[in-house]
Amino acid sequence: MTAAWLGPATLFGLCGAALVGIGLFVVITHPGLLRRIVGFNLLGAGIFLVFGAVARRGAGAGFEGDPVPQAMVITGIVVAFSATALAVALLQRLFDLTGRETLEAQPEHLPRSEP
Amino acid sequence: MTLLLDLALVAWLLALALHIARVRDDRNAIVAFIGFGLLLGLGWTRLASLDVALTEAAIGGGVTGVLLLRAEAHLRPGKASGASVSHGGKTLAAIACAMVAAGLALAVLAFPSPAPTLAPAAATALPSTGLGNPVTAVLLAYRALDTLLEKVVLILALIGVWSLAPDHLWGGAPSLRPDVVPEPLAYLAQTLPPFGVLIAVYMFWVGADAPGGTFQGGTVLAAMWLLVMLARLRPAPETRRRSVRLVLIGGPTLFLAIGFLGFAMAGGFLAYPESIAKPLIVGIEAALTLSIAATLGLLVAGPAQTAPGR
Amino acid sequence: MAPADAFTLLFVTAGAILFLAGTLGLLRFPDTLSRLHALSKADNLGLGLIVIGLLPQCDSVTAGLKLVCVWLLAQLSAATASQLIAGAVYRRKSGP
Amino acid sequence: MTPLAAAPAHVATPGGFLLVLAVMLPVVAVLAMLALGPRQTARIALTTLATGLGVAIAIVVELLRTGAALTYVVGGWQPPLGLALRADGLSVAMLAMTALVVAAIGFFAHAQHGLEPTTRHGRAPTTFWILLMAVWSALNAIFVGEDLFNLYVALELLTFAAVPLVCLDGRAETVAAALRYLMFALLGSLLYLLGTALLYGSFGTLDIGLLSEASAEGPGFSVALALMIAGLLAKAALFPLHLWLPPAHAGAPAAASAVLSALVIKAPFFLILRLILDVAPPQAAAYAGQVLAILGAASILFCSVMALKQARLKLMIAYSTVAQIGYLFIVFPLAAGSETLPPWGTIAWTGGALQLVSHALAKAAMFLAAGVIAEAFGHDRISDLGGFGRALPISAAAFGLAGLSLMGIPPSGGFVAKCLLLTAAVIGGHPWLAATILAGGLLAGGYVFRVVDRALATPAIPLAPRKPIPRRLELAALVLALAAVLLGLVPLQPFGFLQLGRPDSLTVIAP
Repeated sequence: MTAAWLGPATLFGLCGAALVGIGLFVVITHPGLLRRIVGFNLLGAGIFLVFGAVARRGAGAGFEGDPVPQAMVITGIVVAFSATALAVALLQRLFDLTGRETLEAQPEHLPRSEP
Repeated sequence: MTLLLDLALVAWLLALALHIARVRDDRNAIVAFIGFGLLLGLGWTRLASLDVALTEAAIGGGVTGVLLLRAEAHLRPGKASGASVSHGGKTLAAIACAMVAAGLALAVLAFPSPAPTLAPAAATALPSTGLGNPVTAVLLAYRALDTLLEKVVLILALIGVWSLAPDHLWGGAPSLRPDVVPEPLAYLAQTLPPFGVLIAVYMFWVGADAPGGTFQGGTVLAAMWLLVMLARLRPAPETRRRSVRLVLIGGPTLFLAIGFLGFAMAGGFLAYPESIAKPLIVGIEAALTLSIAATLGLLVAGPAQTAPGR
Repeated sequence: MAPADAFTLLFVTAGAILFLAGTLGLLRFPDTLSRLHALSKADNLGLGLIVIGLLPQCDSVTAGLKLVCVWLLAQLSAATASQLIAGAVYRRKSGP
Repeated sequence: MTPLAAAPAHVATPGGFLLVLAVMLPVVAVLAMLALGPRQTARIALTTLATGLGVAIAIVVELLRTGAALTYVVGGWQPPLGLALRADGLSVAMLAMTALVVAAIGFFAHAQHGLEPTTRHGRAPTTFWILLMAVWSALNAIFVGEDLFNLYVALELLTFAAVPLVCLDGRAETVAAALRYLMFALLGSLLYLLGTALLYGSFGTLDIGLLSEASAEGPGFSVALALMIAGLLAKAALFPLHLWLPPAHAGAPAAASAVLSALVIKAPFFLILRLILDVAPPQAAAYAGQVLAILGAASILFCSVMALKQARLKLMIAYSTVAQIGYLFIVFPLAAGSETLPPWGTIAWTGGALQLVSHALAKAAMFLAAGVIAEAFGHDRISDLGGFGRALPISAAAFGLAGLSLMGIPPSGGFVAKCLLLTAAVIGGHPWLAATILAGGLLAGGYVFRVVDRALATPAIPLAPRKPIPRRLELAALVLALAAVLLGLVPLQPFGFLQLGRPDSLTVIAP
């Protein structure tokens, strides 16, 4: 058990958990939309690190990691980039039309932690 | 010793993330995020995922960074402090986020040991694909449907971005609009692309058997194209041009066509006949690399900003 | 210790020290241009020393070539980046 | 522990390839539209609509013929390494409903684009067709997906197709609505993705069939399910995460609103249903069901009142969507099942499925009718629509018929659905849910009658359309509304259909 504790898999998995927390916080509370988009990327990075921890733990059969979650991360990174590009384009359009880069009268939306 | 190195890397990543969350200036946060992406690439090598490390450094740090920096420059004139979330709301959010992170940490620590893994299954099936890199095998054979749909996601994102152009500009060319092109940039844009293209081709080619592949190669190609457009050596193409659109859909179309051919040749959708699996996969990858490069480049370039010519 | 390993150790350590010095300069120097100077020193020499140090560890000639390529490309981008930054500083000073 | 030791989880059925066609046909259309350019777009779309409808019918026939779920193993790679597609009775019902609604909306959109010959090959119509095809592909992929990561990619495809639909007209308010929608949707997908990471880490598979057989225990499992359901709730716009929906659905062009409100919103609900029924262990499922039902009831009451207060027709319809989605979530405790009776044997299960389909038909009809009204009069302020029934009798009738279904008045699909849910609530001893269902019906009556009252009013100056409205534009809404009503006449048929392909008993935890 101690060996797993010291391994990079657990360490980066925990780092991923912390990054999820930080990214979520930016996404929920930051007034600027551009920063929220960066927050989404932090959140995504954290999630991918959890996948990475899973992959590293699954080393075997001569591979240093389970290739399936690694491939999922690659797919995920590309999807995350597409999302960033679409969000940035929408934000720039909103700015061109209104001159602001926040969603005015933004109602608070704390995601509730479900059971 | 390596534990110390890992700890330092993790601490650095978290410090950068906190900096991004707290710093006032958006540009400062974005520069920190680019650094974060590169460090994260290093982290992925520590997790022995070289394919992901390359992808993260190229897309997560690189292209996303360019995109965000351009957006920041575009939005800068309108900086106004938006309605900030109240102090109580922030505390509440911080508690909720900390709880999510803690729950997640517990879940990570509670992963079963020995870890469930598909590595042996992937290894057993690898010979029938003719590939040496198991990640490429997952992406283009075992879970090819994911990859195919993800290509459609990329194209859809581009359609969405293009649809944000005003009606009279739709179909025209995007513009990367640098105020001035400094001499050194123009020089770089002339010298680097030949090397860059070589590296991209190399990355794609070794991807079948070693870390690398379509995404990584495609991103490097996209970066070279963006460099050329940024230095105004070549203008961005009109988005309605058929040649542009054919490059965009070429990869997914070939992928889909070979997928459907699988019905006839290998008894099912996205199945490859074992004898020619590798050439088919490499062919799909080649077309995908070009399509990814075009899509990423155009996603960064954004919606049309000049009206289509007659 | 094999002589190749000793060679590597020596050069990589020297490179790391140069990087450390460059980073200190980046943090401590007062203005952008001298920071830039410190940084490019670290990039040029530090990375060069590390690459040289790692060459004996390569299994094949191609691996060595790749290492040298890394150094050359880093040189090219670092040189361009520092020129661009210097240009921006110059414009900001002389500009309105 | 090695998953390979088990017998194959999925055996492909002869008709399984139809599922591949259902997912890939619209993708082929997207690629063809890009290749051939704006002038061919509408033609490609109409061809695909007809073909896709044919595929959907073939799937229904195949399911009825074999009486078992359709299964396909993609590329021959067995899960957990590969991916499987599977369609049971409920999935097939969703596929068929989607094909019908998409076809009707496509028919409407084609007629509407025809009204403006100068812009019919322009930005908005061309983009609409591409996005409609992508939405269709994504929905089909969600209804037949068996792998949770594959479902993530499909969910993202749905997001990327749905968000630009919101701001097709390019006005600032709609761009803001689209951006807010994207933020919620991205947060939802990322939470979902996080859940899949934990599930893979715990079980080494994301195949729903294999997961339901795995002994589900441990903190990883409950954290994962909570994250995934919370993420999907943000996408399903359940109270209190509904704030993004009304501006987004009301601001979009009529055909796009119909797609979003009738279809897109159903996908996350469908996934929650699958997670709770097929993946979650019974105890966790019961607990989650309780919470979801409370939120559902709150949605019904709060958003029905909001709908009653709206001055704009489209906003009213959009709030009504959130309220009607609430009914879907109160199904969970009602359809909890028992040792002798699986959930899909209960009347609440049938009621829920009927509510899903009848709301999709009725809501699409309402938005299309509202689109005709906006096209005819240039606005959708309810108070200024006095006497529109005289000017647009078909649309008014379509709106009224669709309203019957939302209120739950016989004979309509909505009536049967709500009647079954009410009965289940009374029998199961849930008086609060029963009261909520009744109150929701009364409130829906209130907001529908507000509009119908305007339609039948006789103002001093008769309302005249600012331009002639061709009949075929009004037809799509009427057909959908009639379908929603007719659904109430065949109430006994779906019982057996919805159980096809479901396992006979719960085997989630082996003793």
